Amino acid sequence: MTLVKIDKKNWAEGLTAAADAYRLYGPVKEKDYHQFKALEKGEMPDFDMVNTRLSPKALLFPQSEEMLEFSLDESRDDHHIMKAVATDDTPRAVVGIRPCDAKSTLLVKLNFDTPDVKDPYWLNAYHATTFIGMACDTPLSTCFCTTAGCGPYHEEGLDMLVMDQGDAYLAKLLTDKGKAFAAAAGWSETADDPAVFDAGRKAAEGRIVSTVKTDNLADTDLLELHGAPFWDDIAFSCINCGTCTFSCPTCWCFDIQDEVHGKSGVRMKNWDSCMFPIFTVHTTGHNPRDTKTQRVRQRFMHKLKYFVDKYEAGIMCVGCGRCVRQCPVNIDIRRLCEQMNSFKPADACAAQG
Amino acid sequence: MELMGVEPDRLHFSWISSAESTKFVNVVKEVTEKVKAIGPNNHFIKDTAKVA
Amino acid sequence: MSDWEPKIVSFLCNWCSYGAADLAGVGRMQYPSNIRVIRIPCTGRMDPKFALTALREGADAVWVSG
Amino acid sequence: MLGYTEKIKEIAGRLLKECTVDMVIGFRKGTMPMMNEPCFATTPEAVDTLWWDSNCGINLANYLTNRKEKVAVIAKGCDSRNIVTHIIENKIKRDQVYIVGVPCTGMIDKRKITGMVKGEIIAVSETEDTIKIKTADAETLFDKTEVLQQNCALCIHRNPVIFDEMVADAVQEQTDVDRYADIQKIETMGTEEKWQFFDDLLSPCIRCYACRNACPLCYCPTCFVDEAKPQWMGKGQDPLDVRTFHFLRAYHCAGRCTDCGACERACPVGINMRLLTRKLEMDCQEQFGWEAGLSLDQRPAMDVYQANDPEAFIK
Repeated sequence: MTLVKIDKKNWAEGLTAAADAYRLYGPVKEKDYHQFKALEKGEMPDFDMVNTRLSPKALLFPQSEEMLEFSLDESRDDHHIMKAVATDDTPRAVVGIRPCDAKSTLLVKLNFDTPDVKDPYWLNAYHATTFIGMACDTPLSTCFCTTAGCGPYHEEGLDMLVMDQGDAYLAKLLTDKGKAFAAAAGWSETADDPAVFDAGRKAAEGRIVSTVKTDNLADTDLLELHGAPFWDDIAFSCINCGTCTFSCPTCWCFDIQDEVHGKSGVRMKNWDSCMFPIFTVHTTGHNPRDTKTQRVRQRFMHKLKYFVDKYEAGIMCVGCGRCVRQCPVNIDIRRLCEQMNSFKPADACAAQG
Repeated sequence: MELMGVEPDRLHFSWISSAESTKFVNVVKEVTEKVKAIGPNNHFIKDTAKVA
Repeated sequence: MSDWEPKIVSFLCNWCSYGAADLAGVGRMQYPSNIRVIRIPCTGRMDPKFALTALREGADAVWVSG
Repeated sequence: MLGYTEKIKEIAGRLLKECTVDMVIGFRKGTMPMMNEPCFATTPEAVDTLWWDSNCGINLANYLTNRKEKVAVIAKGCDSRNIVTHIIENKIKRDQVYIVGVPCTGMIDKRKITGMVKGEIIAVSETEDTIKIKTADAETLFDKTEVLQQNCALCIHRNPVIFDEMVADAVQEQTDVDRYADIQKIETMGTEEKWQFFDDLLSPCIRCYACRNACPLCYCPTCFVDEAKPQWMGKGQDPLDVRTFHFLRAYHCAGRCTDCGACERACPVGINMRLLTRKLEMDCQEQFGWEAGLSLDQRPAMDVYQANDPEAFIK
């Protein structure tokens, strides 16, 4: 691990130099909100934000992505043959991703990179990307990363972690990818003061006011939790929009659609949401998750129970707080996690009796 | 539609009895003339899916 | 532009305009060939979705006639 | 509206105790400033969580469709008009719903307030006419009229039009509001300019369908966006597909929309899709003299024929 000091005067210059070797992405303010976007030449990421409106998961897993293309024109030899759409897997770098969002990438990777199945679209994009994190010194009151297996200076999933020191940035090069990026940017003035990072981390962690408890989730009986009495109450206000799932950095569900125009067509994948009634509709018309309560329960059980049991990698949440802030009816995962974590099966019996 | 920027002449309504073949022909002519005047539909066409 | 001819998707009521179109044909009347006729059982069957779909698929105009 | 909470609790408690209804639908205090959560109470004890302030912008009529039990619902002016529409459209029976009317002085606009102060909002408190916003380093006092949701600022039906009981005396209705100034401004634009305007307006849309789902009018078992045969529009992020969705959604609300603002309030990216629904509302008003949800005895403009209906657009 190497520490590099970057004078803010050299920051723009370094990024411009790196832009020769990398396609740069970063947070940019559009209308009222920050959003991760490809940076134009010379455009700088804007760090005057807490976090982006939507998570940067779309960089690896776009909301709509063409996978295959085909032609229905029978005069062509290759009609009805699916062909991969060309993708751009040249190196790129995300500058200014928050540590919570970087950690979420690893949770999503558990799904797209399994021993049995590997998603080439996601993995190619992932391997092509260098993640340059910006430590988070001003968390919101809805951030609960420290108790969600993450933190404002968390390093998992990052190649480089940058902290703001006023007139300079201090960067920790965590991987070879990170080192390569620093070299391309020409940032080479080493520093040797790891204590600064520790102090920054402690101060930032002290600003996190929101917490969740997850210690009992793994031990609680799955079926009992599934049958817990609080689901109707929680699900009541839900309007089954997909806001929580679309803004969530760890939600990975997608749907595959063919779109045909004239004689040419594409097969594309689009984000899907377990909140939508048609998410689980079978061809027969039967829908195993027909009610709102079932769908809401699925979302939270997946994040806070099934995932915990299956991967033993903690909860499927990094505490970014987006769903808490954006839910139109104030369904709060923190409150729900508390209810699930403190649930005792005996309560269920009492409720039934 | 007009509010969104579709020309009003792209949408026509009429009422013709089954016995009014002359009116039918006249309306076809009139509609065609009007659409020719505003030119082709450039906006409201979907070619291939654009992905963001 | 000069040789461009508009495509007009026409939704005609079975009992009214479609009948008129039929009569126009029987009477050998001449009219522009820009219209593409879709017969609907009644103008009440018309739906904004139909008009939008026609435009999305490349029609230059939509004509609904009862 | 500050005194309403106690009165609502009292009414709800009584209705449940006397078994007049099986369930009371209202709001409970949210976990965030300027957010309340719709909730229900089925026992007299549970009514203690009920709450009312200027952050109850979600339309509770949305929670009434397909209910079997007898329900009481706390209803603002706009909610009550949507309940009327539900009754007319046979989504609920009049004797199945007990309407607790709330004379409303408007809901505050969370997004607007967030944009007006610097830093994260930690707490919000209100009096009858003022809203106090507390951030980490400052306190700001606003007149409530400055920070109302646009639809509330333009509202001309603040009192419920139908109710079984009111929590307070009716409030003064606003007169002299120009409801459609922004729409008329768009109407003066040229075709290209209009097209651009809406492209720009809809560009942040992520198609989460929060606008559709927050809307009490949208109760179809299968929405047209979910239909596959035929598929009316693509599922991706193509701007034309997004536009088709918003356009058709607005059309389905023609002559039914009460401009409750739930769609705009629910939108996670802050799109003012009410521009579309209000255009249709304006047309209904101008052409048929119709306003949605004002009376149980009148059929909606879109489902009756009258000899004097305008027909100048028909050749």
